[in-house]
Amino acid sequence: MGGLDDLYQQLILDHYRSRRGRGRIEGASASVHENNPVCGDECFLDILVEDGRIADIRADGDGCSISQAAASMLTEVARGKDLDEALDLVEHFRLMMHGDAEPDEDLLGDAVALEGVARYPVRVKCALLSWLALRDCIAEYRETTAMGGR
Amino acid sequence: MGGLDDLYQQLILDHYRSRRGRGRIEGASASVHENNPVCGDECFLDILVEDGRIADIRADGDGCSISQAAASMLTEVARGKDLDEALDLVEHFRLMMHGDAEPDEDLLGDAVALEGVARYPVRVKCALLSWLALRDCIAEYRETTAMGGR
Amino acid sequence: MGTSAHTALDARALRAEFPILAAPRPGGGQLHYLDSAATSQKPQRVLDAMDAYYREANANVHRGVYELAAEATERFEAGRDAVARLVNHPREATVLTKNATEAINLVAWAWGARELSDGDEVLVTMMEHHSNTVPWQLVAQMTGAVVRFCPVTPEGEIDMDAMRAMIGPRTRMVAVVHVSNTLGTINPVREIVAMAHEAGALTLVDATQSVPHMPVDAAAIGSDFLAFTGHKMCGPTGIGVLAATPERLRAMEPFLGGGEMISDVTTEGSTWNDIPWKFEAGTPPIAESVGLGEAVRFLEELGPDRIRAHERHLAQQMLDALDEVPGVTVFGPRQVERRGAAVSFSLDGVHPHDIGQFLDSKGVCVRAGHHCTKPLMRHLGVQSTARASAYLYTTEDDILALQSALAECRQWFGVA
Amino acid sequence: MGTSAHTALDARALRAEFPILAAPRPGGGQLHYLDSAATSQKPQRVLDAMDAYYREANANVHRGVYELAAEATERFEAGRDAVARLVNHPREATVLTKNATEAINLVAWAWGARELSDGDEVLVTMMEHHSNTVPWQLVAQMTGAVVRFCPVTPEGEIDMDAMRAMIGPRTRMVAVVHVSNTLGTINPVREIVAMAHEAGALTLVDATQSVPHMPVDAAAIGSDFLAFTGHKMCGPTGIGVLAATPERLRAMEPFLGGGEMISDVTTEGSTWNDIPWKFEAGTPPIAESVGLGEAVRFLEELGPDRIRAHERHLAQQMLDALDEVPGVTVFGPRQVERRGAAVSFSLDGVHPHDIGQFLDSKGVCVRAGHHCTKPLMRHLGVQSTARASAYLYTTEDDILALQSALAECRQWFGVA
Ligand SMILES: Cc1ncc(COP(=O)(O)O)c(C=O)c1O
Ligand SMILES: Cc1ncc(COP(=O)(O)O)c(C=O)c1O
Repeated sequence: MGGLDDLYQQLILDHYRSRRGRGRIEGASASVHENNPVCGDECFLDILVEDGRIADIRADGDGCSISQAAASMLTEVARGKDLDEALDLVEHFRLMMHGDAEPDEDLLGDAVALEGVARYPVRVKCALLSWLALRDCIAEYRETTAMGGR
Repeated sequence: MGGLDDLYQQLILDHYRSRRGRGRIEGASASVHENNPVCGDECFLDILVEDGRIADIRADGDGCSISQAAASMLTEVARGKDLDEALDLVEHFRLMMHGDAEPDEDLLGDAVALEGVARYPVRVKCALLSWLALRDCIAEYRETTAMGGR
Repeated sequence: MGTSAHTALDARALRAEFPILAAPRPGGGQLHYLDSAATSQKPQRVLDAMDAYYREANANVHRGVYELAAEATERFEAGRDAVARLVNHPREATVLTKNATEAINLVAWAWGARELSDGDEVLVTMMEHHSNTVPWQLVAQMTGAVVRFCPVTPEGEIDMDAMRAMIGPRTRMVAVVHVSNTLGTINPVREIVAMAHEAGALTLVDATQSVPHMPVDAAAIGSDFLAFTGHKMCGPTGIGVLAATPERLRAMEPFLGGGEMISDVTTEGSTWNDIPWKFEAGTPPIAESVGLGEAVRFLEELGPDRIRAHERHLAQQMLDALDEVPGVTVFGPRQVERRGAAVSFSLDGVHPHDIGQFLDSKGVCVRAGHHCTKPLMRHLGVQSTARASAYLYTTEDDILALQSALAECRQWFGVA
Repeated sequence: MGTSAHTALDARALRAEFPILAAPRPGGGQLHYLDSAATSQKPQRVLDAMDAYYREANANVHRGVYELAAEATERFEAGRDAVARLVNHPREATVLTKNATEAINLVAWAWGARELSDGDEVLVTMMEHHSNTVPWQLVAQMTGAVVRFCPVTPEGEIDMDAMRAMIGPRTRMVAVVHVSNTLGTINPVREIVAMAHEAGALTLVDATQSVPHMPVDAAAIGSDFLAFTGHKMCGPTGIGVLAATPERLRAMEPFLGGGEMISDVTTEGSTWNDIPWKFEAGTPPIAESVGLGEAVRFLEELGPDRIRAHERHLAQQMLDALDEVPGVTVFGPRQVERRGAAVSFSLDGVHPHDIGQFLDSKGVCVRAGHHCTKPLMRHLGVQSTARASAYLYTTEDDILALQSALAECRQWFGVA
């Protein structure tokens, strides 16, 4: 079954079955809603920013094992990071998904397990959904605070 | 050269080189202007109707040997016919051009020489241009006279 | 009758004519292609016909006096003849487009953008493919017209009472899918067309999922427009069909402008060619028409009624097989008389994407997603489904492979 | 330099790669195909690439999770990559259409129908193909805009002084052909684009007759839109290309609505996919993109500059050969630096149709007619011309055959 084991590593199935960081944040600093046009999956991402750091991050919405596990892993690894670190993290993950970077386990935590997804172009979108949502969420946060928002 | 001789019968080249019934009719009973979208060739057809017969018919405009010869032959054979006879003539010619009728030499006169054109679909339009113009011309004549026109 | 007609179609033998199905898979075993609602596989003879065209007769059509061009034109127009004959429609009112989507957009733009005005209504159903929804939305946005959606019953059929109630004096167009690509439902299009015409509305039937699978008689349906696509009926990509009434086509302004569709062009303005060419701007899909013509002859030889009987049989097998897998929910009609052989389903605890991925590892190809029917997905309360769809070359083996792969899938994802 | 680059392209040897040129004609002798401006012949490798796609990887693209669908998507998108690379343009702004005509209509409808208003001007030239005239006329008719025609000099070139004078504050779009399909003229599109941009107008370059025949660098030309077609560049029918600036594409509303081009569809309205897919509604020309990609690789291996050098050489031969036939008048530029190898001509006393027909009997295929440039025909004071056009596989033999057939033609029609 080779390929399949490679894609669905045990860690992924674990995160899928017991998701971390699921839900919404009341009074979030920023929120975005993204959807995957391929399958209709949705992702709601909320962050709470305190002292320039991601004090809390939660992802909601349904999706396939890859997108759910990716969201779960994201919340684990992004929590506590300052905003620029978080953006670097997303960028590194994005490059890995496009096969343009060797995965850095220290940086990615459990999310290294998603490396195998890069070989499945259609699933790359699933893995990226929540991660790119974080990028947009940070951009939104910066925009609203720059404009003197909440 | 087979096919070519068949298409360009001597009679056709004769009519092409010395066209009969060429020009316009001053005070025509009806006139139409048609063009062949394939090559841009134009045909101006005028008829003079007297006592329900085609007293005069002239065709003008430039075109290829087939369209010019067909117009020349048409003016010869249509002159003197009553309008219904002329329509029958056109219909017979049309059917011959589509390979749906055996040519009737008594009816068609020199125009039987155009039989070979039926095997060249693109040229069929050339041969038909002036003949279908006569059909439209008669229709126009009948319409204007029915409306109390000239 | 179903059975005798069915047994006459030997799908297993037919597979030999389809190179992609006849070839062994890289990993061994055969390909269980259950995604024909997305696109069909192609028999060798269709590929050969296109190849022969390019090798023997390639030239641009319609305007050339040389013999090669005449031969190209003849082969191209013969494709139109074949497809017109298949759906019992006049050839001069059979327009070749690039796909079904363009065919529908042609109507939306050439008719709708010019004829619709503020408050006019276009009625579609909740089970339309995006290709029969979005063009109307775009045109509505420009004209002030309104797109209304007729609901679908819990059984996955058009709610005919609602349809009747929604067709009113402002209804200008009723555009419905003949067979749903997601639910498989066969809709009563003759009845709908009659209702719409009575109210003075035009009608468009999206026959993309019916023409490949069953006898479709455009004259009997009686709609003003009928659209379908080549690649789902054993033909190539790059070609679709709009069969419209000749009067309507003659009355309509053109859509795309360019070579071929004109009678005369001057700096002051232009006049149009006869139908159907008036609606075929630019170099048409020549080789594609040749391929589609050959596909039509293939379907005619098999017999659309026999294809339908075969698929009705397969639909029953599919429903039965899926019922045996715990946790499976099937969407759409249960009676095979009322449905085609495209069957959408979900599996508790496993996302459709994961189903599709797992099944693929077993050589079973199914589609996972919204199937370009997002309004329907919302209506069903799901984001996506898995869909298995059969065609004339589908065998019982394919369905058994689907069934056993689904059972394994549950185990793999820990829901068994 | 011309010569050494020229001699490096061995057209005679290349013919072996084109089945239709390699095969002996039914009557014996070889085919002298001089109608490549209408459509090109196809090398075997292009046919093989499409065949292989259908036999090995056929599936619908973009949405499938199974491997076959991923493979189909990869081969399809690789076609886009190739064609984008050929014209030095970003792939995400390279839209695949059904032909050049649709590409131009896309701009006319998606941009023009929405952005033009009463009194706005679209400037084209008197030598445009109908595909770059009629779409603007259609859109002008709906919006109240005006289509103006820049005159052509007696030498068959765009009158640049007139162009300069005609570009004004009301000019919203300047749409010009890069190489004329009738006159062969190579137009100074960089200069025209710069002039138009300076006046705040958008620009569209119809590169249908340049991309197949010479190096074309979309970035260097700098136009907002560049359109061309697959079947004239050794590719299949059923595919065309619109290369536009990414910003412009992002800003534009979509054209055709349907599957693939959406991000979300609700009963209230829809949102669009990323470019380029936002402009590709419905199942795209998949096999056609695969074929076009292979055609591009073929052209790249030969080298667009070497193709151009070869054709410049052929154009000179053609002009010289035609000059030797009494009664021949050639239209368009005399200097081969300023023209491609499509040469229109007339022959005193013989109608172009008759020329075409006679030449065909000698195995020489030329086009006769208005070449979809009726305004230009009127401007030249003719109804039609004969046109001989060369490509990479054209040899001196073809031109000699043309010349001697023309001499015989005069005799046959009694004008010698
Ligand atoms: C200059 C020019 N523009 C546009 C076209 C239209 O190309 P297509 O028919 O492939 O759309 C052609 C060819 O017919 C052409 O020569
Ligand atoms: C019901 C229905 N309508 C329209 C379409 C659009 O067909 P195409 O993508 O060939 O334009 C499809 C297929 O995708 C379909 O299933």
